[in-house]
This record gives sequence, structure tokens and C-alpha cells, in this order.
Amino acid sequence: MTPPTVPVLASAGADFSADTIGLVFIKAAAILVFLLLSVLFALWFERRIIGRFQQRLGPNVRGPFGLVQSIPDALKLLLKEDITVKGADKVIYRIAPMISVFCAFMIFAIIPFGPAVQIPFTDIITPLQLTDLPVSVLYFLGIAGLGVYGIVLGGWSSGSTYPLLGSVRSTAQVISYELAMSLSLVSVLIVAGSMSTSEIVNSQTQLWWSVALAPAFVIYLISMTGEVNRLPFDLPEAEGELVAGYTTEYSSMKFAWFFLAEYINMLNVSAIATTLFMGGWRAPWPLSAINDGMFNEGWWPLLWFLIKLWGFMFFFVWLRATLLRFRYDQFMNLGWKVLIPVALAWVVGVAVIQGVRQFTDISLQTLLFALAGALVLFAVVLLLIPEKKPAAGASAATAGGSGTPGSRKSATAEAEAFDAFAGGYPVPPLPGQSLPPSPRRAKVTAPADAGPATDKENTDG
Amino acid sequence: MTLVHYLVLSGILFSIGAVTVLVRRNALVAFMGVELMLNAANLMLVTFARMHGDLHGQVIAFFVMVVAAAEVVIGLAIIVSIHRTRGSASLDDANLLKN
Amino acid sequence: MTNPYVPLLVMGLLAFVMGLAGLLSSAVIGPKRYNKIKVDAYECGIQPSPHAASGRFPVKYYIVAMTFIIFDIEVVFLYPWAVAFTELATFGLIAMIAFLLLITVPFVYEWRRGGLDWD
Amino acid sequence: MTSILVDLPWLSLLVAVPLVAAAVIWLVPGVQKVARPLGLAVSLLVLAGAIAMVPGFDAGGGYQFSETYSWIPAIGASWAVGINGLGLVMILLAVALVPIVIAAAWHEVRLPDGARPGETGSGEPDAKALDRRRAGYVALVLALEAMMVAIFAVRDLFSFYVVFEAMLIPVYFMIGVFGGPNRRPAALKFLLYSLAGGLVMLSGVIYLLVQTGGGEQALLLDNLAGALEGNYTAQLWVFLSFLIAFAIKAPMVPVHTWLPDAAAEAPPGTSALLVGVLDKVGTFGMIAICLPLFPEAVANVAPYLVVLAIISIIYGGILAIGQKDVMRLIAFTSVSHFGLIVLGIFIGTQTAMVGSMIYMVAHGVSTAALFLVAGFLTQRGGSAQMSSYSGMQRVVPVLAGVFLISGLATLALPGLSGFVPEYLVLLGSFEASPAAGVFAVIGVVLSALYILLAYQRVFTGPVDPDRSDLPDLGGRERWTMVPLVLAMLVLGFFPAPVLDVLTPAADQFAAILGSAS
Amino acid sequence: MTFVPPSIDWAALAPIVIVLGAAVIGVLIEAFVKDAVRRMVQVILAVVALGAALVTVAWRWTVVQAQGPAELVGGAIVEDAPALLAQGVVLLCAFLGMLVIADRVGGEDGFTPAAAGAPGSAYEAQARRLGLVQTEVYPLVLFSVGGMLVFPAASDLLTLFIALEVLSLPLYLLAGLARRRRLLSQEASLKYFLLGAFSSAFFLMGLALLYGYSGSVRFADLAVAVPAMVGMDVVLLAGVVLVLVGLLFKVGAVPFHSWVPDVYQGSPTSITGFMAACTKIAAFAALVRFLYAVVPGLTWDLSPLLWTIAILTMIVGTVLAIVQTDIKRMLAYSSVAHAGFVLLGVIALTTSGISSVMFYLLVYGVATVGAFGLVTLVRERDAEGNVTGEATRVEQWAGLGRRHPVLAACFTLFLLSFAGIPLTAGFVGKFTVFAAAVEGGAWPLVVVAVLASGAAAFFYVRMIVLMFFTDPDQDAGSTVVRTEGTTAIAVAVCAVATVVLGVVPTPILSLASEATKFML
Repeated sequence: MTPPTVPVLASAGADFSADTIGLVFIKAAAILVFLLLSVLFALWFERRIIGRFQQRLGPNVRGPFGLVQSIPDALKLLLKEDITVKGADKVIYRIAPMISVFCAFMIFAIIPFGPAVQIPFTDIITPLQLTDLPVSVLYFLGIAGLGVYGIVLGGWSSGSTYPLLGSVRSTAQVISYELAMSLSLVSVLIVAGSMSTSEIVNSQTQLWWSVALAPAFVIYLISMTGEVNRLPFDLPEAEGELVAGYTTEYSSMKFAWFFLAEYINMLNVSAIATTLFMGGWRAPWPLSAINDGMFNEGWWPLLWFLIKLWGFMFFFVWLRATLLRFRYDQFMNLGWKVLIPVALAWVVGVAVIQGVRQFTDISLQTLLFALAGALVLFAVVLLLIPEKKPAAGASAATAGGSGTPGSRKSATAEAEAFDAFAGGYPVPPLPGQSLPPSPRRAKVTAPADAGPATDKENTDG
Repeated sequence: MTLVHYLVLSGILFSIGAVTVLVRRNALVAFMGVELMLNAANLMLVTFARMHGDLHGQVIAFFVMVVAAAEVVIGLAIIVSIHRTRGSASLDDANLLKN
Repeated sequence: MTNPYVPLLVMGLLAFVMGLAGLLSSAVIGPKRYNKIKVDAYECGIQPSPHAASGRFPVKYYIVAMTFIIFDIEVVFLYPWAVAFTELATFGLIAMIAFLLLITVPFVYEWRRGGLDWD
Repeated sequence: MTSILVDLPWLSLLVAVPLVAAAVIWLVPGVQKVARPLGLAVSLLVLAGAIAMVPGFDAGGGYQFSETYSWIPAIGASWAVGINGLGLVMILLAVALVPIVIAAAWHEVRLPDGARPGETGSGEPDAKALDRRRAGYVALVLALEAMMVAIFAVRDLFSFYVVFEAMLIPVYFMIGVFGGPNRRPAALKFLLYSLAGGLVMLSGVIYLLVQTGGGEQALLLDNLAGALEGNYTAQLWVFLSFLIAFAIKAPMVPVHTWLPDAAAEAPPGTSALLVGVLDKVGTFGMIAICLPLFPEAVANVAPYLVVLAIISIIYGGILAIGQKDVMRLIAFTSVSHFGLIVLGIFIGTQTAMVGSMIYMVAHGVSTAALFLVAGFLTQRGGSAQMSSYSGMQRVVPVLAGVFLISGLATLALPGLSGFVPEYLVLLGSFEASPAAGVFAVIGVVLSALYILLAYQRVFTGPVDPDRSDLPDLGGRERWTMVPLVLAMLVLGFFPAPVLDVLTPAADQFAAILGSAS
Repeated sequence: MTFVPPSIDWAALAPIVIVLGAAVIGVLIEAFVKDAVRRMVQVILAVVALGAALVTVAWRWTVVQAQGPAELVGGAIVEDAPALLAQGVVLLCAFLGMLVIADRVGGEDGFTPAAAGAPGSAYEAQARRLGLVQTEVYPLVLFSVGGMLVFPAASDLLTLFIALEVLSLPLYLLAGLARRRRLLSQEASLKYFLLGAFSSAFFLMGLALLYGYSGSVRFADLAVAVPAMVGMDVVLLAGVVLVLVGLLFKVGAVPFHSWVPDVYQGSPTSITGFMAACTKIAAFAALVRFLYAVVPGLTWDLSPLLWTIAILTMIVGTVLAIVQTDIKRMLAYSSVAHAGFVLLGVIALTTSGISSVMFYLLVYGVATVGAFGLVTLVRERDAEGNVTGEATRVEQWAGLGRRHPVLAACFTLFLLSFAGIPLTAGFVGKFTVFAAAVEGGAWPLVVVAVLASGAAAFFYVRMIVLMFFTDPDQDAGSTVVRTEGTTAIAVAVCAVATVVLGVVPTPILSLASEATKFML
């Protein structure tokens, strides 16, 4: 190993050296307030827009356009009885919502709302960002990963079946989509050369990465939806299947925290998308050219940022209004067999192109042509390889694959094994299926077959 | 808080992990003890890297994380398979080889 | 504020206080009316099953978890490399591509052998 | 003539021929039918070869027929052989006994006890299994022969150790496979005692190697002689390590306990070879290895060894008297006699040394004869308990005669082989220490007691009606006994040639001890 | 920021690359080759790869002889004669072990048809009926061998750690794949894993401390730092001791041996043979390099520790082996005892110590592979006369010498070699190791070792007694199954090697002492 040298923490990003501890407290509190208000607004926003999609009005009674409808909804939760279920693991049951909400709040600490501004009525100049790390992107992934513990532990500690299923699903889902998400971010890091959010924003003065790295952006969009359990990927709390998923046994403020965390998480991933792909607080192109980038200075960028942020929020609502819930196997297939390979290939592609551009003299045009050719070739090859279909009963009888850790095992081995639920819940066999020996097993392994539930009303109080 | 405190913390964590492995009878918990030990070592590496002012220790920590992950995968595979067989991950139940 | 982690602490403190305050307030304000049925696990109105929390899951979940760990390793290495892309130059590029190829091998294996099929 | 003969690698050939023959007999299936004649032929050939060396041997010429080949230079090991008078005599004794043993066991090797007809485990017919078993026995005897020649000939400490240990394996199998009902513990006991002794010796060898600094041929005995001069502590420790091994081998009290068991359980031929020749390795080693290598240490330890030897003499004799089993009795007489030999070695006079050396030969002959005869008897009577027999001299007169002669030779009747050496040893002992001599004489008296008592119990008195129809020695058996009886007579009446050969060697060794003390 | 890419000498890395490359290809074969021919392809690939790597090592040996040792991959790995020798020995034993592993004795290989199925489940039964094969075994073995090749050549602690894991992780899995007695096997796997991970955590902590002490994990830098610095002796000593704990665990020295008997007994026997031989070789080679390269200045501080461990290892291994009634457990404890003997050569800290250790390891490895190979052949019969798992109870081997003289003779040969009886390789090995230890001033250890080997002879000899002098117990119902031939080849090679190395060890001994001349 060649000894690495001491890194120079080069700061092309925001400068926080002038921040005092008091200012930090103010900024943090401001973020907190911003998030709480945003959630309240998001609730109204979502209901209104879904109303529009469904040819109805949505909440329109309390306040102008029904704007304050969310406040009584939130207060109602506060006033409800705080139930702790008998079978619950008391400590973890209470900690879980805290984890969720804590992690949700933490991510906005690294989101740049804007460049350095002068705070009104003072002469303090400070960036519109709480803090920035050299590893901000990693921090985001880390906190996002940690947030899942809230869901997992919450579901597990309830000591009840539906929450447990929800939490397990949620685990599998989050880890599946987190991979695609982190892979899609790699290409941004390659071109930006930094993991600091403010530096990444600064690297997008010429071109937004959502344009240059469109495939990565698309992958990010899909996986962020999966990451925050929104339709069409809301399997952990799928009402039609799991009642309310991991929140089934929660009530009052504990439920409220989960609920809050979910909406803040939507804001989080939207903010990250804005920062990493949409130029952050930078003004969109025609505006950015106006008057020497006048709109990129002062308090203007906050506006651009919010617009972009709420653009993504709208995207979430639009998806919810439009799409049906995936079946679990479709969902996992999409994650593992489409998103991850594509993301991987994309990373390699970006790296190679970037490498050729930086380290050789080959012109970009030649390179792109070569790449296009390679892609076509790859596509052809991909079409030629048939996907191995482990047809349920057939393969066992014919080839005798060597110990595939797969399909029939759950049906056979598991069924033979210890069955805690003898005489469990009857589930009718589907067409072409015979009743497996253990009814409970069948229920766990094929949960999504109940058909897509189309209930539009979400977890509204 | 000097860097030495980190070293002490790392030592404490390492000891806790070691004691966990030796005392707890649940394979999963024992295994978590091992992971705690690895992470204690990581903390120590990073602290020393800071002390020496180079990045060796941090790079090593990366490798350790990878190894730990591989260990987790293998360990989980083994523990899960035993759990599925016996419905228990207790080390006391795994004593067929004692005699 | 030269240490960028102090603001995180502040933020964390505020978030924690808020979370705790919320839970406490509901515990104080909310009514408390005991009802045996209410504190039972919810199972659509039927008698709750006894061993919910120790339920056993299809091995699929474990396989997904394990696969995830493998790929997480990959990400661990990809991120620093991506940031230091320019400095590592060709050697880094080739090394990383080789690494990705190697990571792909078990992925292909798992895919082909049905480890990613969820049914 | 002599030049050609001397130029041949005689000793290596004497080792190689039986070894190859053993391998052929054991491994080649077709040969197994004719294993016994073939084995006899090979052993006679070896005997002839050994005798052919005699004319070329110069009694006063120190070590002869020497060969040295590099073996493992890294640890200073070589294959080096060479004999002086003592070695020659011992080799002759060994190779002479082997054909006799093979012949004596011609029909004695049977299928294992409890193996019912047709159930030999391998499913092959009994005849074939028997053939294989007999071939196995012959192969083991031949392998042992090779080892015996080698052990008396090697002049390299490493090779000596290797042969010393390797010898155990054929004996072990001979006892374990072909022995009596309690053969397993007996074989195990034999092996573990010997191995333990060998390992102690090994540490001595290693220490010696390191002390001398290693290098090629570092472990040649010639190069080692005097290597530890002046380093008394080292000498003492290494000598003690060797002594333990040799004392186990030449069963001295208190490490003799394996011998009665092994001798009683082993087939008679094996016992004959074991006690007659193999155990002489112990006394041989004391003379040929310990004396030149650690003279000062030997000189200082010798008085204690003399005491131990006397204890052996008396203790062995007393226990022999008490024995009920004839094989064990012979074994205990040997313990006593080995005591005499050791006494002769360490008492420090030239006379006693010559006595000890010739005693080794004489005892080999007479004990072998005793074991074989006793073996014939127990084979016939189906019991080794002396109380099972009575008045046998009327039933099997020839057998009784041979037993008597061998017994008398053992108790040193003048005119038989035992007399000259015993006389010399006692004489030498009186020269050096009258007290030791007196105690040794007590041993001689005891020997008269146990031999005659045994003869009286078994062969005299009223004939036991149950065993009145036992057959006397047959033709083959008689012929096997003839050479032994002859040898006893020759050694008794005309020991001069043997004495001539041994005296120079004895002079040399006694001189070492004398100068050291 | 200056980054200098390390130059990579692919030719020098060839043995490692071949083995690991074959392992990767093996995984792809698992993915793409049809079930019907998969096993065949895997076996051929594995055998060819190991053979090719062996040849390559021989070639590199000549290169090193001509050009001297070199550092590879920026100094992470060295190519010197001891490393190549150790790699050669590992590859040889792995090759022989692979022959045993690949053999379908009695018509089926020693591995479970479906590792993912629970033991005794219907799924497993079905897999067995269908004749499924868990061919992942072969790439796993190759990966492990790859780790073993890096292990002795690693010249910094990090590489050593990675190699440690690469060699261990596949073994953890392999230990749990036995076809019969799967509960035992899984349990072995779990124990091996937990204790292995535990010990590697210790190793890692030692690494961290040594890094803290010297600012580097490279052996060369450590060697400079060890005598230079004062004041942090505790850190240094603790670091070295913890690293040693990790290494001593792998060699199975007392008190880090508790996994040995369980794992040896529970693992599939062919894997036990492979693991017992190759792991020990690689681990000792690494231990020797670490001790010689890094801590010569510390020997005085360490020797009480090492002496204690060596003595304990020899005594505990021997004493506990005596009371075993299971043949695999007996061999396991005997391997513990052997680890103690090898430690003598390690402690000697002389060049002859290195060569004697190498020789001993070769001897031990060959005999071990052979012995366990034979164990795979002796099977139980159940009441209906069906051949089942291995007959590992000692009494089931009674009378084997009568029914299967050649098998019993080979086993006897290996036992004699273990016991160190002259004219077998084991004797020369013991002799050289003891001599090196005496030379290094460790004569009290040699005395203990001699006593221990005397006691150890007891249980080896008892086994021989059982095979040859005891009548077969009709009820024990053991039988010998047919091999496809590869086990027979492996055992034959091992037997011949045991005899040849015992009678004419000079070429190999000189090779081993030659190795110490080209040490980096």
C-alpha cells in the first residue's frame, strides 16, 4: 500500500467559519420549524391535489382554501389515548418513533437552502445551510439507513403480526432500494468530485446533473420513492394487506411521529434530489443568465430551492394518484434486476467516459460513438440471454438443479418444519395451486396475491 | 476530550464485546459482540490515524468494515440455518459435539 | 464554527427534545381508559395469535439482507473512489472496474441460481 | 580373495538382503505360498554371508568392513557401518538364530484364536489366509533380522537411533499378531516402554548434535568420540538419556517389567530373538556407544550401576524362583543374567569386560534354546503353567534333555557355554570389588536354584496321566535344536576363538573406562 | 495529493491469481453451466488450477533463486523463498486434499445435497433423491486456498488480516456442509465461525495497537520501530500478543484450540483433512514470518508466553487425545499436539528453525490429508445393511487390518509418522524441529516435547493395536466403500511421500534450508 497523504479539506463549498453557536441554534430551530410547517402544508397539498386528480375539491373549509385543515388533524392526534399494546417490548416500542422522527429531522442539516446571505437587521453573513460535511452524501445515506430502524423496531416491538410483516417488508424494501439509490449518486460524485452538498451545488453552475446524468437521475427518482415507502411502493403499510403495516399498533403522538417522519422523509429525499441533480438553490437556466446571475444571490435562491423541492413533492403526489401498488415480487424484481444492474452499468459508463476524457486525448465525440456501439452490442447480447425461469414444479422433476436456495424450499422445507400456527388463517388456494400443508406459510410467502388495493385515502387521521 | 479518551473508549468497547462473546449464550448476541470488537478496533485505528496524522488507519478501517460485512453475511447464513433447524440460536443447545 | 459536526449535535439535540416532548405531551394530555381488548394485538377482530414476534420468515428476506451487505461493501469503496476519481487516474479506474466486475460475479451467480426470484 | 570380499559392502548387504526378502514376501501374493522355505533360504544365505566375513576379519584391527554414506547432511546423519569383534560376534549370533527360529516356527503359526473355520474376516479360504499369516510372520522375522544386523553394525548415532526404534515395529507386530491370549497389552507395554526409552535417547542425540555444532557427518560415532571431552555436565545428561534407553532394552530393575509379559505372550521364536539378541542391544549400546562417548560420566556413574546390576541379579533370581509360568521364569532368569552382564561392563576390569561380552553370546544361545524348548513344550501341553506338567522326562525325553542342557548352560555348569563368561565376570568383579563379587555369587547360587527347581517340577515326578501321550521332539524340531546344543558345548569347551575375537575389543573399551576413572 | 500507483508484477502474483481466478470462474460456472456437467467441470477446473499454481510456484522458485526476493504490489506481498516454499506446500496439500474432496466415495460425495435445506427436512430428502450436488464446494475451497497463498507471503498486517479472512470464511461454510450428521456439522460451522471471528477481532485489535505504536502496519516499518521507540512498550507488547492470539488460534495452539476438536469432528471429513493440513501450514508460515520479521527485538519479552503456550499445547493435545473415542477427535487433538511441536521450531528463532518448521509442516500436512482421506472410506452400516456415514468411533475400526490390510497399513503408516517413528517422515520432522529448538536454547521445551511424543505414541499405537490385533466386532458394522480413485491416488501419494521423506529427506531438507537464504 502506498501511504496516503493527509487530505486537504479543500473548501470549494460554503464557508461556515463565521457562524457562532447562537446562530447555529437559530438556524437549527428554523429548520425544525420549516419542516413542521412543510409537513402541515404537505398534508393539505397532497389532499388538495389528489382531490383534483379525482375530480373533487379536497379540504376547503378550514381557513383560506382549507389551508389550516392540517392543524386540527395534528392536534387531534395529540389528544388521543396513548396505547401501549400488551405484547409489546415496552422500551423499544417507545423508542422506535423517536428514532424515526429524529433521523428524519437530521437530514436537512446538510441541505443548502441557498448561498451566503446577510441576515436581515444584522450584519451577519452566513450560508443558508446549517452545516456541510466533506462526506455529506454519505451522511445522508447513513442517516436514511438509520431511519429504517425506527420502522423495523417499531414493527417488531409491537408484538403483533401485521406490524411485524410490515417491518420485515420495510427492511427488505429499504435495503434493496438504498443500493440503487447510492449507486445512482456515485456518478454525481464522480463528476462533482466531492461529497459535500454545497460543493455539489456549486459544481452545477453550467449544467444540472439531472440533465447530464439523466439515467442516474431517473434511478434516483424511482429508488427515492421506494425508500420513503410511497405509492407505488408502499408495501410496508399496504392497507389492503397489512392493515396499517408497522404502525398498526401505534396511536396518538407515537403514531404522529411515524407519520411526521414519513412526510419529512419525502421532503428529505426531494431536497437531496434538488441539491444533487437539480442544481440545488441555483436558478433555472434562463433566469440564471439574467443580470450576471442576480437571481443566484441574496435570498432569491431560497425561492428556487423551494420551488424545486415542492416540484418533487408534487411528483410524489402525482405518482400516488396515478399508479397502483406493486406486487411484492414485482417490486423486488424491479429493484434487484433492473435498477441495480442499470445503476452499476451507468456508474461504469460514467467512470469510463470521464476517465477517457480526463486521462487520454480521445475526443468526446469518438468516445460517444464507441459507447453507443458498445451499448447496442450489449443490448443485443442481453436480449439473447434468456432469463432462467425456475418454473415452480417443473424444475424439481426435470433437471434437478443443485440446491438452488430458492423457490420450493419455502413451500416444502418450511412446511415440514415446526409450525407455530397450526390451524391458522385459511387462505383459499389460487387457481392452479393446491393447498399447501401449512396455511400460515402460504400466507407469509405469497402475501401480495391479494390483488392491488386501490384505496386512495391514506393514513389520514 | 483528548484523543486518548477515544483509545480508552475503544478499549472499553472491545472489552464489552469480548465479554459479550464469552458470556452470552445466544449466537446472535455473541456475534454482535464480535462486531462490537471489530468496531472498537476501527475506532482505535481511526484515532491512531488522527494521532499519526496520516490516513493509513482510516484506510484500514475501510477494509475492516468490508471484512466485517463479509463476516456478517457468512455468520448470518450459518446462524439462520441453525436457527431454522432447531428453532433456537442458543449456543447451549449446540452441544452435540461436547461428547 | 470550524467544526462542521457541532451544528449536527445542535440539530440532533433539538430533534431529540422535540421528539421526547411530543411523546410526553401526549402521554400527559391524552386520556387513559383501560380496556382489555384495546391492548391486545390487532388481528382484524379475531383472537390474536400467540407467537407473532417470533414468527419465521421466508429465507428470502435473509438472502436479500446478505446480498445487500455485499453491495453495501461495494458502495463503501465506490464513494471514496468517486470523490478521488481524478487523483487516482487510470490505475484507480481500472482497479475499480475490476472490483466492480468481481462484485458482479456473485451477483450474476445469485441471479442465475434464483436467489433474486421472489415468489 | 579377501580383497574382493572386503571391498563388497558386506554389512549393508546383510541388512538389505533380508529386508528386500521381507518386503517381497509380504507384498508379492504369489510368493506367500513358499514364504517359509524362501525365508529359510534367505536367512541361511545371510548366515553364509556373515560367516564369509569371518576370514577377512582381523581381530586386532578395530572397526572393519566400514562403509559411510551421506544420508541427511542437514542434520549430520549418515549411514555408516563397521564392526569390531563384539559387533561381529553379535551379528553372527543374530543371523545364526534366525534360521533356527524360522524352522522352529514352521508349523507353529496358526490362524488367530477364535477364528472359526471359514471366518477369517476377509472371506478368503482358510488355507490362503494361513499362508498369508505365515508369510507375514516370516517377513517380520526377516525384517527383524535386517534390523538386528544393522543395529550391531551402525557407526552413526542417527542411524543407530533410527534402527533402534524401527526394530520395535516388527517385534511389536510379532507379539501383537502372533502372540498369546494377552498379546495386546503385552505388545503395547513393550512398545511404549521401548518408545519412551527411545525418545529419551532421542533428546540426548539432539542435544549431542547441537553441542557438537552439527555439520555433515556430525553424528558419526568416530567423530563424536571425545566431542564432549571436558564438558562433564553435558556428558552426564546425555549419558543418562542413553542409559535409560539401554536399561529398558537390557531389562534392568526397575524398568524390566515389560519383559516377562512380552516374553510370555510372544511366540517362542520371537521371545528367543527378543531376549537372545535384541535385548543385547542395551548392553551392546552401553559398551559400544556410552563408553567411548561419555567416558568420564560413565566412570562416575558406574558404581551406582554396579549396585543396580546386583539388585537386578538378585531380584531377577528371586522372582524367577517364584514364577509359575515357564516363559516368565525364563524371562526373569534373563533379568538376572543381564544384571551380570551389566555388572561386568561397569565393574571396570578387563576380565569382567571380556566376560560380559562373551556372556552376551552365551546367554543368547542358551536363552534362545530355553525359549524354543519351552515353546515346544507349551505347544504340546497347551499350557505354560509349570504345575500343569509332571514327569515329562519320561514322556518327552529328548525335549527334557535339551531343556536340561540349556538350563545347565544357563546356570553356568563348567563345560557348557555359561561357565566361562560367568567365571570371568565374577573374577573381574572380585578384582575390582570383592563385595560386588560376593553379591554376584549369590545370584549364581540362585540361578542353580530356579533352573533345577523348574526342571524338577516339570520333568521329574510321576507322569501326569492327562499328558502322558505328548509326542517328543520331531525331526525338524530336533534339527533346530542341534546347532544350539552344539554351540553351547563349543562355547563351554573351546571358547578360545570367540575370546580371541572379543579380547581386543574388550581391551579397548576397558581401557577407556580405566583411563577415565 | 500525490498518488503513486503501485506497480504490479503479475508474473510473481501468478500462483495467487491463478487460484483466485479459478475460484471466480468457478462461481460463474455455478451460474451458467448445466447441472449435469457442473460438478465435472468444477472438479477439473479446481484440480487444474491447483496443479497450475503448483507449477507456477516452482517456476517462481527458480526465478527467486536467480534474482533474489522481491516486494510485490507496493510491498503488501513479498515473494521470497520461504513464502514460495510455504505456498508450494499449501498447494501440494490442497491438491491432494482436493482429490479427496472430489471423490464420490461409495457413489456420493461428502457434502449435503442442499445446504439451504434444514437437516432432516423433506426438502433435503427430496434433494437427495434427485441426486443434487452442492458444487459450490469447489470454488469455496479455491478461495480458501487463495487466502492461504497470500497468508505466508503477506508483509503487512492488513494484508495478513485480509488473507486470514479470505482463508477462514469459506472454511466456516465448508465446515457446515457434511452430508451425514448435519446437525453436528452445522454446529461445527457455528463454533468455528464464532470463535474464528472472535480471534480475528483480537488480531485486528493487535493490528490497531501496532499501527498506533509505529504508524505503519508494514512488517519492515514495524521491525524498525520495535527497537527504536520506548515509552509505549505496553502498546507494543499488547499489540504483538493480540496479533499472536489471532495467529495461534488458526494453528490451534492451546488455549486457543477449543474449536479444533469440534470442527474437525463435525466438518465433512475430506474438508477436515484439507483444513487441518493447509490452514496449519499457512498459519505457521505467517506466524514464522511475523515473529522473525517483526519482533526479534521482543523475543525476550515474548518467550515466556510462547514457551507456556508451546508446553500447554503439547501437553493438552496429547493428554486429551488419549481419552478420545472418536477417530476424528483423536486426530484433532493430535493436531493440537503437533501444533505444539511445530511451535518449538518457531520459538527457536533460528534459520534452521524456519526450515525445520517448513519440513515438519509438509510432513504433517501430507500425513493428515492421507489419514483423513482414509477416514472417508470407512463407513458405518445400519441395521438394514445400508452404508451410512463415516465410522468414526474408534471401536468400529477394530480388525480393519485383517479385512483391508492395505488401507490399514497406510493408516498405520500415517499414524507412525504422526508418532514420529523413525523411517517415517514424521520422525525426521520431529528430529529437525527438536534440533532447531535445542539450538535455539529451548531445550526444556524439547524435554517436554519428547515426553509428550512418548505419551502421544500411546494413542497412535492403540489405534494400530485395534486395527491389527483386535478381532473385528461384528456388531460395530463398519465397512469400506469404493472410491472413484482420486482418494486412492491421494492416499497413495501421501503414503509414498511419508516413506520417502522419512528415508531420503535430504532433497527437501536442503530445499527448506535453501529457502532461508532468500528471505526478505
